[in-house]
Amino acid sequence: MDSMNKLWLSTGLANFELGQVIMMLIGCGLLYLAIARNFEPLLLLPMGFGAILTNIPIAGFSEAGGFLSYIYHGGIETGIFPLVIFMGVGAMTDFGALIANPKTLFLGAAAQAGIFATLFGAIALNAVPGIEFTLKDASAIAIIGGADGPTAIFLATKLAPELLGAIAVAAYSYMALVPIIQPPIMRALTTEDERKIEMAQLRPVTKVEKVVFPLGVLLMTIFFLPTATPLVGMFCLGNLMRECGVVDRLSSTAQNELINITTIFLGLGVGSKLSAEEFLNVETLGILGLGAIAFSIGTASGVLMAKLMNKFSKVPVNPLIGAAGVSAVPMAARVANKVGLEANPHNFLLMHAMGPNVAGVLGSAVAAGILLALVGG
Amino acid sequence: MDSMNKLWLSTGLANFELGQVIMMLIGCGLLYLAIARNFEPLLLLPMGFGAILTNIPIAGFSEAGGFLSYIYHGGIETGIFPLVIFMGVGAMTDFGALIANPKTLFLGAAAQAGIFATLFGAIALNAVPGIEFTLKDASAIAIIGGADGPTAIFLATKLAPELLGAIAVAAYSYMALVPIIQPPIMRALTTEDERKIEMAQLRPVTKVEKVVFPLGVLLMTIFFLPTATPLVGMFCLGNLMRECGVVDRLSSTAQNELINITTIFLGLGVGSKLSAEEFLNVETLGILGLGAIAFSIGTASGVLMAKLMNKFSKVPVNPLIGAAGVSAVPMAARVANKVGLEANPHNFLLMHAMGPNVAGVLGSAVAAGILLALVGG
Amino acid sequence: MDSMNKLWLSTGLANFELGQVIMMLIGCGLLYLAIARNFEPLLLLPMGFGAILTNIPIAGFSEAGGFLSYIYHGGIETGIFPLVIFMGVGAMTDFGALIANPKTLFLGAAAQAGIFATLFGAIALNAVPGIEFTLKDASAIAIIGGADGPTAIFLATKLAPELLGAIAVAAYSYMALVPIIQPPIMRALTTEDERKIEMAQLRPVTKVEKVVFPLGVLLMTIFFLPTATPLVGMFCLGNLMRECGVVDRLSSTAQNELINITTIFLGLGVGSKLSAEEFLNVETLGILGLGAIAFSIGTASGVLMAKLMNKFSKVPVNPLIGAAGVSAVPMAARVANKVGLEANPHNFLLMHAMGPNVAGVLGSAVAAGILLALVGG
Amino acid sequence: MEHLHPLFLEAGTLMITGMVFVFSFLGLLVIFINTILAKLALKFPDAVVPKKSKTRSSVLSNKSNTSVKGISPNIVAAVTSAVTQYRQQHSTTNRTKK
Amino acid sequence: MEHLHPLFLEAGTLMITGMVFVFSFLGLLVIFINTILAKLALKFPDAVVPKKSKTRSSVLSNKSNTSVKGISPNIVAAVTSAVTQYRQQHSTTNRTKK
Amino acid sequence: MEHLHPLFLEAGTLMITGMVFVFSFLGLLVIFINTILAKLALKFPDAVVPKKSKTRSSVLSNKSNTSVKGISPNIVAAVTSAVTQYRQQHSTTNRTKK
Ligand code: NA
Ligand code: NA
Ligand code: NA
Repeated sequence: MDSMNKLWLSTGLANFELGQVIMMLIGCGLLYLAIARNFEPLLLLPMGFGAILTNIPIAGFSEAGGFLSYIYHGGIETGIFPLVIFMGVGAMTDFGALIANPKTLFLGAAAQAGIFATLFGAIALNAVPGIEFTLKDASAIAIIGGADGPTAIFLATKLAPELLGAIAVAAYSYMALVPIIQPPIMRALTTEDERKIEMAQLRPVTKVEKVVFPLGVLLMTIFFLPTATPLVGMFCLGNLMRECGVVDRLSSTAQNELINITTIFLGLGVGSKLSAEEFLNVETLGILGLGAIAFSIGTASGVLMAKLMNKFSKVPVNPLIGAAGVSAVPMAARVANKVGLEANPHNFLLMHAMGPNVAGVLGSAVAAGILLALVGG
Repeated sequence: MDSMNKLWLSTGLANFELGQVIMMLIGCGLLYLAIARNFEPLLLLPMGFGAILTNIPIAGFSEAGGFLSYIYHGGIETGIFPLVIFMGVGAMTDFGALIANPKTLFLGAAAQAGIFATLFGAIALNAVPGIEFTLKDASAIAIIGGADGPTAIFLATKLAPELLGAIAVAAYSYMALVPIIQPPIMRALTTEDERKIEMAQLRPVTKVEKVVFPLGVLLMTIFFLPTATPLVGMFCLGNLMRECGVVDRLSSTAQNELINITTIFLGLGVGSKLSAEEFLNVETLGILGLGAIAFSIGTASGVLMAKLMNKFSKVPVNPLIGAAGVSAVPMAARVANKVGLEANPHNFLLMHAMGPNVAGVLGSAVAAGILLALVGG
Repeated sequence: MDSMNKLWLSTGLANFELGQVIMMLIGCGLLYLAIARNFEPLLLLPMGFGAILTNIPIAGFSEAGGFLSYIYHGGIETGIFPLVIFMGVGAMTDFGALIANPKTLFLGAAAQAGIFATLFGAIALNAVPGIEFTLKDASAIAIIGGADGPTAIFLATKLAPELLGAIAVAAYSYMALVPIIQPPIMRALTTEDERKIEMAQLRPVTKVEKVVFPLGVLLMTIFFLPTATPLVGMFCLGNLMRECGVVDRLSSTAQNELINITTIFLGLGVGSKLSAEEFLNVETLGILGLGAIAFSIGTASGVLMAKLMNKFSKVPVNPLIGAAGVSAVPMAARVANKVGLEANPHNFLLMHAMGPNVAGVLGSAVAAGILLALVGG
Repeated sequence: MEHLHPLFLEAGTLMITGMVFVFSFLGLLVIFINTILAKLALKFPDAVVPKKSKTRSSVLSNKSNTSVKGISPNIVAAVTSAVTQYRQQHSTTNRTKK
Repeated sequence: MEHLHPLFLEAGTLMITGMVFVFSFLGLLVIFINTILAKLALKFPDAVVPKKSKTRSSVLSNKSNTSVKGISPNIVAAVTSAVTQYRQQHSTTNRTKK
Repeated sequence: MEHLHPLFLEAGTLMITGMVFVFSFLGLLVIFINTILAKLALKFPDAVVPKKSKTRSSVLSNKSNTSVKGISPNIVAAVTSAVTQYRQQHSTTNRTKK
């Protein structure tokens, strides 16, 4: 009898709190988005699963000695997992399109307006009762506009770890929603003729350029923004391994096994921050709203910047590729390509959009560095 | 001269203790079983090697700062390695046969009688002088009957870490011995006619069923047995990654590189617990004896359960597949197939035996959760 | 304004110290050697990159909480990374040539004279003002003569961690320079006729020999030199996994993904020890000089030993393969082959040189064990 | 032996509780499969074309739009041997490169 | 709302500083590409033979020294199918082996 | 220089002890190979059929039971090229998918 009672007291049914149930449903929602809707499944699947596990009563996944607490403290709080992922992303990134058409860097720069406008918006939200964002919180939220997962996780961990769950959910959800968020904005801000603009084929880029480029980026970051060097440095290391041609073993491992292993644990660890007390509040709603605004402003800024550049340059740029400047690699570039094809069935913008796309990755890493330098101290 | 003396004093020959020599011989024995006899070599080889290393005098592999101490404390004591392995096993497991013929779950349930009978037996062994098993010890020993390595290691680490070495040796040895232990029991408990029973081909299972199944299992575990969620949760995560079809990268890594890396270190770490003071005693003999009993009772229960089910069901079940309920995936299923072929050369039971086989994995994870809930507190 | 000032104060330009700039240039130099000159790129590329990162002002890569500090303290100070690499190297090593012609072990033994002569030389260098090497320092430096990266890193970490950067740079640089350092010495010490000596084809080696060999080596190390068992043990584990034929999954992972992952982090972590205060001093010059001497003496000793063996043996040995005894696998064996081909275009020494080559790996692991036993206490 | 009594009792209770629980739990799982999963299987049947053959034909159509039928076993043997050789070479390369 | 003022001011400054910095930084990168990288590209052009075809031909020459031209698409289809089959088999094996 | 004396002496002793030890150790290993391993090699010789060709033929027999002899180098070239192409495609796919 006693034993039956003890067993009953150790069931989940006898110990559930409402918040846990809701968070587990949210975890299930993330799984649904990942599996049925193909929303950034590589991260949202382990993240949703982590959200479920961390909210199981009694099991203590995120308490001292729990499996997820080891992952969170060992890999995420230390920044190791996002940096390793960023190295892998660097090893997957081909800067060829960017080097062939460097002015697309300005598109990637313009799209970061999404970040800084959101920062302002987050502070403005303090007017709403129940929301109190410090400048650190606001900066961590703003980076959602960077549309780059590891950057957002890295910065949130440093500036506002208690918001990490909500920020990661917002960042990856909106990255997955890019094909829905961006096209209307892109169409609204461009004329049919602009969308029809065909771009000249990109010049071939030499191996030496591709090898020196990551080193140049790193050097400039060291000179002007050392706080961005963890992110930019690991990204450039990955890219250098990819391009140098002498460590293909390492490059391949960084792009495959290492990033896969780290992704599983990063997702679980981030999911473990989806606890009721940290997620179920008005602030999360504010973060979700701000995230949508950030993506929209970033998209618009990129498109408008391209139109502005066309005013001053002889070689025209199709303004659609400006939208790819928010990063969300390679989804945003594909969206630009797709919207371009609608206007002109012979207009293949994919390669051209890869320039602002990868520029956006650098841009948001730089923006993260600025926020760390000015707010993180 | 002084230098020669110092060198002599730092040789193994000058420092050996008898216990260490014996344990190194046992380590060699494990290597022999792994290499020459193909006894679960993936784990027994690193485990035997770890047993040798940990018993080297002076080298201090398992002392503070020693290589094996980092592995043990970092990966095994924390439960990380067995859970990561269990995720990989989940990613390798196909629940199709189980979903197509769900009543085989009862066979997997019945075979867990091996666990609980052994628990009783372990307490009874306290009558033998020199043996003193607490209820925690007995529970950790009993799980050997689950015929599932990571589950046994996980539970032993939580309930009786000082018995981990002996329990792991017993669990993996008997899993390797399944083709020798099971057939006589299977033949003794069945008639020729029963062994000849052919089973209908399994219905195809849809993708949706396979995706929802691990989530359902997890949900039920959360509701009724949260203490089993570390094991069941990681297993279901692996299985979900396998079946959902959107994270094949992660699933493949979990099944290959990640599980391989972890297996090497898990084996070494478990081997490091094979020290003379913890292994060379009457209790180890007791554990080895109890392990054999556990496997036998589990096998018998599975077979008898199948015979019982045949009394109540129109669709007959070949009782041989009941023996696969002890898990020991996929060895026990192959044994059922082989014994079936002896009786009826057209009787291919392999697929049918996979149902109880994977049910046994769930069953012993559930049993481990019960023991943790009732004894672990 | 305040914000601009804060941003300026957080730039690298405002915070550079001369030492950091020099060390970053040295890091760039290592990258150049790795990429353009193909100098052991698998390690020198991440190491050079680590040297750059660790010297970035403000970024704090190697300070408490910095990315590289986690890697260094977690993986290198503990000895885990070099040992895991050594396991992988073991899994890549084929002892067939050595077992077929065991007397090449004496060539591998003779080449270790480079280590012990350098130890003496390092103490002698104390006469130079500004240099003060303890016996531990000298031992750590001497191991450069072993021409084996993981062994050098492992020993340096234990005996003289503040010299680790310089020692690793010297070890890997000279390993890459083997094709330049060795041939003149080899030609100077041999006659044309000696270089023309053709060697009989090696007998085939059975699987059982290859499986038992690593166990025999481990056993002898346990008996006579337990302090060498971390290195020798992990090496033998890797080799046993390779040869036993029952754990190919593990062997393949150890040779590929696991060693690749570890190499990236080992390189970064070793690079993080290239700080100005520890590298920019006369001692580093001393270490670089001693390294060159060590390689030269090792080469000469190997060649001379082969000539000595020819005086006593009927079956002649081409003295060129003695030079391969310094290890630097497989570069030194290729050099022996190449110099041999110059003298006699039909003289393929590669397989014969693999014997002393892998013997040299064992030899320097043994030497490291001796130094640990006599100096490390 | 007397002092074992309470432990024995506990072990016995554990044995019964445990087996009951395991059977109930896996029994519920049987019900879950027979109800929820069965309904899901009816509602979301798999697409008709099996995955494997789809993959193969798409690979083919990308390449040459020809039918695979009628290829002599000789050619398949050649192919298989070439692939095996390629693989072996590849893995050898991997091993020697350090 | 009054107490938000200083935070607002800070956020505004941050916004402007940030955007200026991002544009300057990426602008410098444009200059870097247009000057240094451009010079490097002229000085160290890629070898004429593109890498891909080099690899292929070297593989071929190692094997049989014959030309690849004139191979019927039928054979290529056979090969592709064989490779696909091989791969599938291989991955299946991988999965079942535990 | 006087104060170096004891260190020198230690280094010298170390040098001699070390070399003696290394030679003895590897010498013992020579004996180990010449005695124990040699005996083992006689007692457990390798199976006659070399591993490689066994693997290949088994792969073949699983597939088509035909002989590989007499395959024109042309076909092997086609195969090799197809495999190379396949590989390249495959690795490209891998890279672009993030
Ligand atoms: Na971005
Ligand atoms: Na079981
Ligand atoms: Na050596």
